[in-house]
Amino acid sequence: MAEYSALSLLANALKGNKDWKPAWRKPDPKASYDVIIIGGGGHGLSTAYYLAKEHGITNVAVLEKGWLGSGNVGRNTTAVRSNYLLPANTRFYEHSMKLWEGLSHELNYNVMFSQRGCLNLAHTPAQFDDYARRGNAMRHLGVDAELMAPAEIKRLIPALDISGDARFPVVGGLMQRRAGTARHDAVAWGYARGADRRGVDIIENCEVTGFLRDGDRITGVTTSRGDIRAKKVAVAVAGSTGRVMRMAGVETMPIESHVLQAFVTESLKPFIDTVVTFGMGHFYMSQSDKGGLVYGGDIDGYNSYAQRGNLPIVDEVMSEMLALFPGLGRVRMLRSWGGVCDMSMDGSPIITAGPLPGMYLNCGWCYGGFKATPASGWTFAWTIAKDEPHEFNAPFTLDRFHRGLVIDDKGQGANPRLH
Amino acid sequence: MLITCPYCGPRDVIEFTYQGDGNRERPDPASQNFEAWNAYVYDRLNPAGDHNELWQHSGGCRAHLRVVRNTLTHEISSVAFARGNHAPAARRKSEDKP
Amino acid sequence: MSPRRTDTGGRIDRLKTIRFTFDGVAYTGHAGDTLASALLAKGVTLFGRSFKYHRPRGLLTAGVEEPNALVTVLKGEVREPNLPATMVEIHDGLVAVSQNRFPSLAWDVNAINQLGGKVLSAGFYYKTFMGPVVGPLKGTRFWMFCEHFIRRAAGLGRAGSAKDPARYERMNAFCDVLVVGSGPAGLMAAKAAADQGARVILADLEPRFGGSANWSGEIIDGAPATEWTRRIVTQLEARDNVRLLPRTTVWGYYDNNTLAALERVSDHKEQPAKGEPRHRYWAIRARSVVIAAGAFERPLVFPGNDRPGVMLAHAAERYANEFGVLPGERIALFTNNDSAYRAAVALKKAGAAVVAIADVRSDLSAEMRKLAAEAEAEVLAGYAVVATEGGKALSGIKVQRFDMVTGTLSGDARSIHADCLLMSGGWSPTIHLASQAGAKAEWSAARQAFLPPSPTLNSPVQHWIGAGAFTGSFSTAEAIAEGRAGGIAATGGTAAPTTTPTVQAVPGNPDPAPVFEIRAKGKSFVDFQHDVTSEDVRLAHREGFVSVEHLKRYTTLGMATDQGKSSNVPGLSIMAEALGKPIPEVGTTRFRPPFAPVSIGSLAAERFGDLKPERLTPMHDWHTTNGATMYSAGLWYRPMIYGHAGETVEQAYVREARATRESAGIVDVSTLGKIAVQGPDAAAFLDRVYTNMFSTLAVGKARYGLMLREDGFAFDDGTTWRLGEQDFLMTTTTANAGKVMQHLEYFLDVIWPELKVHVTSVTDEWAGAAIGGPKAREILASCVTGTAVDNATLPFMGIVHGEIAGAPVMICRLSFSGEMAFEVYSGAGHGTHVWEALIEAGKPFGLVTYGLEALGTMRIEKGHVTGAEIDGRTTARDLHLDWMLSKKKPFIGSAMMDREGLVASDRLELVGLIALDNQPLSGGAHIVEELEEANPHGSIGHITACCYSPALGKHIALALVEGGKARHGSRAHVSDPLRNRFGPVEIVSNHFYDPEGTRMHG
Amino acid sequence: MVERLSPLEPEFHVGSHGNFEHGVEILLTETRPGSIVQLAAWPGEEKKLIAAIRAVTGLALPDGAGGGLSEGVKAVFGFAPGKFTVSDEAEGLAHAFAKAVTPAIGTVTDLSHGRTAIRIAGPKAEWVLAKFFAIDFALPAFPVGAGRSTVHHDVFAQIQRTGTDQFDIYVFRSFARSFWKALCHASEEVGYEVQ
Repeated sequence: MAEYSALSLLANALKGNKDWKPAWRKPDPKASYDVIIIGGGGHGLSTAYYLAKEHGITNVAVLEKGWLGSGNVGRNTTAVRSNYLLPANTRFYEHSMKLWEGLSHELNYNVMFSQRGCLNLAHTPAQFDDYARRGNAMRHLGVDAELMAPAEIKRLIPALDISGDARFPVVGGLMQRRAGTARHDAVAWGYARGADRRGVDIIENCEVTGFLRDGDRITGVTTSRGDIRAKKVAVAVAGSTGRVMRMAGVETMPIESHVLQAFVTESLKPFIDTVVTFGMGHFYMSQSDKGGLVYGGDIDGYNSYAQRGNLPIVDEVMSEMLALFPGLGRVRMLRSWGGVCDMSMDGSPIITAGPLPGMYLNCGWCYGGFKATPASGWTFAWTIAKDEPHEFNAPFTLDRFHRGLVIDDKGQGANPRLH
Repeated sequence: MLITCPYCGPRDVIEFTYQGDGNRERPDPASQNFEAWNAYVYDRLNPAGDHNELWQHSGGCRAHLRVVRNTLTHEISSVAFARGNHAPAARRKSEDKP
Repeated sequence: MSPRRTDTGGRIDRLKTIRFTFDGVAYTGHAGDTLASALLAKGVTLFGRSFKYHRPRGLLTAGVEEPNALVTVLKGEVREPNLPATMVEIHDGLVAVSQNRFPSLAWDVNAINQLGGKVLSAGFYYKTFMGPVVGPLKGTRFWMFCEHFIRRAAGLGRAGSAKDPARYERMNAFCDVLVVGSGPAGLMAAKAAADQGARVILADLEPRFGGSANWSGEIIDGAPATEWTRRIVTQLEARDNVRLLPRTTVWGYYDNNTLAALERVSDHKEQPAKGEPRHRYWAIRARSVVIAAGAFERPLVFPGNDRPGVMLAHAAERYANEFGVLPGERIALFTNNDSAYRAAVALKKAGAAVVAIADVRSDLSAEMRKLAAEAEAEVLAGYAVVATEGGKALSGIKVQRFDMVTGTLSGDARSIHADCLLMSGGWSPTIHLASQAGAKAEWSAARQAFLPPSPTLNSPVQHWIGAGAFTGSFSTAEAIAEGRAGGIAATGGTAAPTTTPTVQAVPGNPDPAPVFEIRAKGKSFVDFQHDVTSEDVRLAHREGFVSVEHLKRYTTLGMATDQGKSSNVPGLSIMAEALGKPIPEVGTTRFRPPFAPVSIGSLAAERFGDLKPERLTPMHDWHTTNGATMYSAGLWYRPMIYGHAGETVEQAYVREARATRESAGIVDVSTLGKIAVQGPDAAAFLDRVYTNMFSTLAVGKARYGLMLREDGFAFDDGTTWRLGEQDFLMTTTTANAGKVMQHLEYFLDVIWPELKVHVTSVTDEWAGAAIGGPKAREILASCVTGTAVDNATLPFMGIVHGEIAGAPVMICRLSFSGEMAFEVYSGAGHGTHVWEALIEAGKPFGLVTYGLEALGTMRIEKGHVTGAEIDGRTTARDLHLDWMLSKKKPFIGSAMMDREGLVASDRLELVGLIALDNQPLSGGAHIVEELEEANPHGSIGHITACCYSPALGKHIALALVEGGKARHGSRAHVSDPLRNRFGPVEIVSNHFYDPEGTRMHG
Repeated sequence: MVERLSPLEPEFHVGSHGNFEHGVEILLTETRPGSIVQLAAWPGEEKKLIAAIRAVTGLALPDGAGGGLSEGVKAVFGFAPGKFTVSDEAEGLAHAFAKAVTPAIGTVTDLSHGRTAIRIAGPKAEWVLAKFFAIDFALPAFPVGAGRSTVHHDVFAQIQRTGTDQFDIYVFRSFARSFWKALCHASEEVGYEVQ
């Protein structure tokens, strides 16, 4: 398959764009594979890609029940950052950041990763100290972070209200300059094309309906397109983890499924360059290359598999948006959508072998899964290939909850709606 | 979304606080059964379909309610005071199929 | 200039002239005009530029679905970008400008993008800009370099940064029946439901009720449709069970029939009335909804279909009949269905020459041929338009023989001179709200359109019923009948047989020919705003982006501000043809809120500029008038310092803390959470809630308590006072007051319903003042009446009742500062009175008021914990509070607190730090064993709170450090690379000051 | 007796405001009852508590959730299962209930200082309140005398309808000024008078 480049674009344009080939094949499923990955989202596709690339395992199928990338990789607010408080998270997300930095090249697919920075605003001195704690934690792990004063912030984001008479004035911020955004759909397509080029079968419209087992051991899956056997079955279906695990007989999980809404405005001329977050509520925003302001806030806060939210969060998010950017009162919200998130009991993910023999599990991403896409696939592929975790995902076990080894960045305890 | 509080009548979801999975059983306070405690604190049924759950009418009468709500459609099929200790109307486990 | 105002007709008020400007040019229009109709009447044909190629664009529509004619409206510094000119009602002084062009609308340099042609096809971004493998612009850098320019070229209008001075409001409404759309169907539905006695809301996004009746030219009940409409509206206006909402877009259908609507209250006025909002956001809880939202006409896809002067047929009919504006003098039509013939007749009547009607169908009914004759138009049956001519306005079209079965063109192209081309590709019902409500659209092969499925009136989550064109019933007679039936059904009633109004309408078959695209040379647009062409759709197909969602995401089809209202079905049909599948197998995308873009100001509504209420203590005004700098703590405001002139914050708090330790200080503690815990089982309940015992507490005494969460981590702390056998007053931290209240209510309601205990928030009932220091007791003694305050009457943790300056008070002797201290509680209404009396009494003793900074300083000196240490990740043991963990009883968290992760040896524990370099420490700094400034690493913990300690004369801090206690007496380093602060510290006990507590025990 | 300070004081501007040229359609005032008491019965003891309320205040509560009545200077309404708010112009109501409501019946909590009572009256009272609260203020849904517990963002409110066009709103004292300002702001559109 042809490499993408400016030259190939030109050559194809001269031929009326008639010679472009599908970005990935549409094969029928084979009877068996070395590895089956359930879930054709960002994490499933990146896992397949790294299995092939890093571990030479190419007899792999990715099974997607609908269209590829239809899960949260296609419905998020595109932010990429590694500015966490707790070391286990920071190390993992920083690994992801490093993979992002070379991703477009590696995939020969422009995922439009743009390191435009991520700024967390602080509104009280105590909160500023909290961010200092987090930024210092990052710096002690070799991750970039800096504190910014209001005047500097105003220069960076002129539309931001930093006046002292604001209800929650801006007293400073924590900036990670290497953070940024990426074109979410392109990430799924780029990994799909990359995996496909290495021989992975990507099978869309193939819904897993059950697991094949030999005693305790998982030996394959039943699907809407027939039974498929595999030595290893990996589950990467964040949002639907509860449903899929129940098919394998695992009744309960330390996860709740919640709706997260996101929004985009009509297209505008450049308004903000960085990703910015509000400290006195839950609001984050960036601007897409097309010009839409892309933003979101908290989850709706109740179990849901319906990709539809309700009004209270819509109102809350917009109110917080205007508290920071009072010039946006006459800008208009164009679209809203809802994604289903695995909310784990400590706000951190699970990437592990098990819980059944022959099974591997990747879930619990809360609403942080998009930025994790490269590292999630990379560490999951490692775990599948070697049957042991890499040091980056070693803390993200399933049994950490029962053992009290929680990784609770927000300090909210076993209350998923608060993570 | 509207929840019909048995005392206050139908009210907007904005008045309520979600208190999660209503299937969990708190072990006897003196119990040292860690398995049971862990299950109570951390494990969730998280069904796609009818879900027994607890809500507090925190912006109203402040009563806790046992609600059966479908997580696929958001349809609410029953609401009762938690204090009445009504048995959940939805199944605890998938094998309890009627 | 060929478009012009007709001499008569239209719903505008020709006696009222309105002056406005567009791109700096002054124009006039009439009351009732939109910006689009007023400009069109003045001959303007160029309204905007497309997103990608910056192609010149004119009006495509007359309504909310307009993709081309987007403008920015200016009100002083305040900008409102991306408004369809078709939705802007003109008023005197209106200032509108075009957008996404430089230097002007007529001459736009970015139109050069058109030369990029096929290179800039769908998805081209993904295939390039990856950059060189080496060098300064490798990888991400190269993309960011290019992106910088791409971002500047992209975007439509510009947002302002000046605060919008307008007012926005929310309205909560309840009704039995909400009717969406006020065309004949909606009007009948509203009337029928109102006649049943139901509470009805009728909303329409246009300023005029009536929908198609405003321009159809039909006769209803013997009167012109407009007259009939006015009659019904007048009847509805007279009823007190009906609320009419013109200019109101119902944009969201949420669970349980909660609908969101945006009313544009005063946009059409030069100035809003006093207190009048610009927009009102209606949250409507309706028992049932009648959706009578009508249908959108579809464009046809053919080369040059985007040239200014090419317009939808019904839009032209609207401009002529509703606004008295002719969009051209020599008008041609291109259609695949009958509805365009009515437009031809209407335009002829209004004074235009209709030069030709090209119809893809070769067999036309006699009725249509008759209508064409009436319009004096040449009929070109079995023809298609294959090109348009002209620059920024249409000058002519080319037609060719067309076989609609094979899609092939034949014969020579013929040129026709025309300044306006009307197209009609059939109609798509406005199913958006039904789709939001979860209903899956159904494809009708006859209508060539997605129709809403059968009404779901029995669904408990969404109760709606459809009527009129929304259901695919495109005739007014059907709309009236369905509207009436729907209105009655929505109230739960059954329709009594009655005569429905008669309708005289132009005949027509509602079913179009299944032709969406004419494949000929040249760019044929599917999505006008985003410049998505039919070739882009086919390219997406070639590259495997065949799912409808992939098509949308890869080409951006339907992602523009018009949300694909007119491009959705044509786009699908082209993909379906490429796939060789019928349209319904390709699918339709699910519509999500909002139906049309909605102002963010309206969504924030009354919270715009007032995000959160302010919570004030009873003594708030005293503090602000007596020099306090206030600090926002959650929703509360608390004094931070009472600074003297010229003092720094540190000087002020050091002075306040020192004076307190030397004589006495007083601080407002009213914000502490206070919960009345009452009932026969109150003591037993508290034993379960706190880690330590409360049932053993004597009446008239207080005790410090600690709570854990169920998972065994520390939750909150505070003192609880036993005021009576069954009557406790619990205090919580300010930050956790609400959480603790919910925690207690949860356990009482859900876990232990058998306990007879009531909990009530009494935070606001009591004003609290903490007075501490060596002179505190003397001060109290000098002003308290009705009780003694000596050691015997008021021992440590004792409680007494008395009066200060005539106001009843309750005094508890407890200490946060470490000094001999008392908390004085009075009724909140007496708070300032008691506070002032205490200040007055303290004057001879050197009493100072102190704020949060001094409070924090003294607590750090004492090593007390607050939310900075109880941060949700620490345990009682981490904080050296394990002495409070009772072994005699289970309590919340007791079962989980000994798990391996909670007792691990490498956990962070509370310690004290002293700066050995005598430099200030800062919150959030980390602690390391080995200092390497250039490469900070090896953090063993962090500072949670710090201050200059006047008592010790040193910079000190509390910190959470690995190993904690075991490190007492050892040295480490503070490492704060964010603020370039590095230096040696000594790790000590967190109890810096008076560890034995001799001062507070007195 | 020491006079209580109103939390509304600096923002309480007597007179007509807003768009009042065509007449005021809203009257706003603070009722300043001497006593506001919360009574709560144990499950099964509600009838006895209602009897106690009648004995102490003379007010006969109707049955049903949210039922209540107001007569002159006294008012009572249910706001939660087994829970009632009673107010009186006179101080000392909590004391009066202390004997009547025995520990076997329920509890008495004095909130005389902790809640601020704001009265909104006039033909647009429903309109203005509907801007804040997501409850149905129409007379059939919210009859005279009845009480409702609800919330506007962070501000809890107990609302009693004390007339066809009149509502008494009990809010937490610390939020009262903020809420009052919002109420005045929302009333500008129809013209209001502070009395």
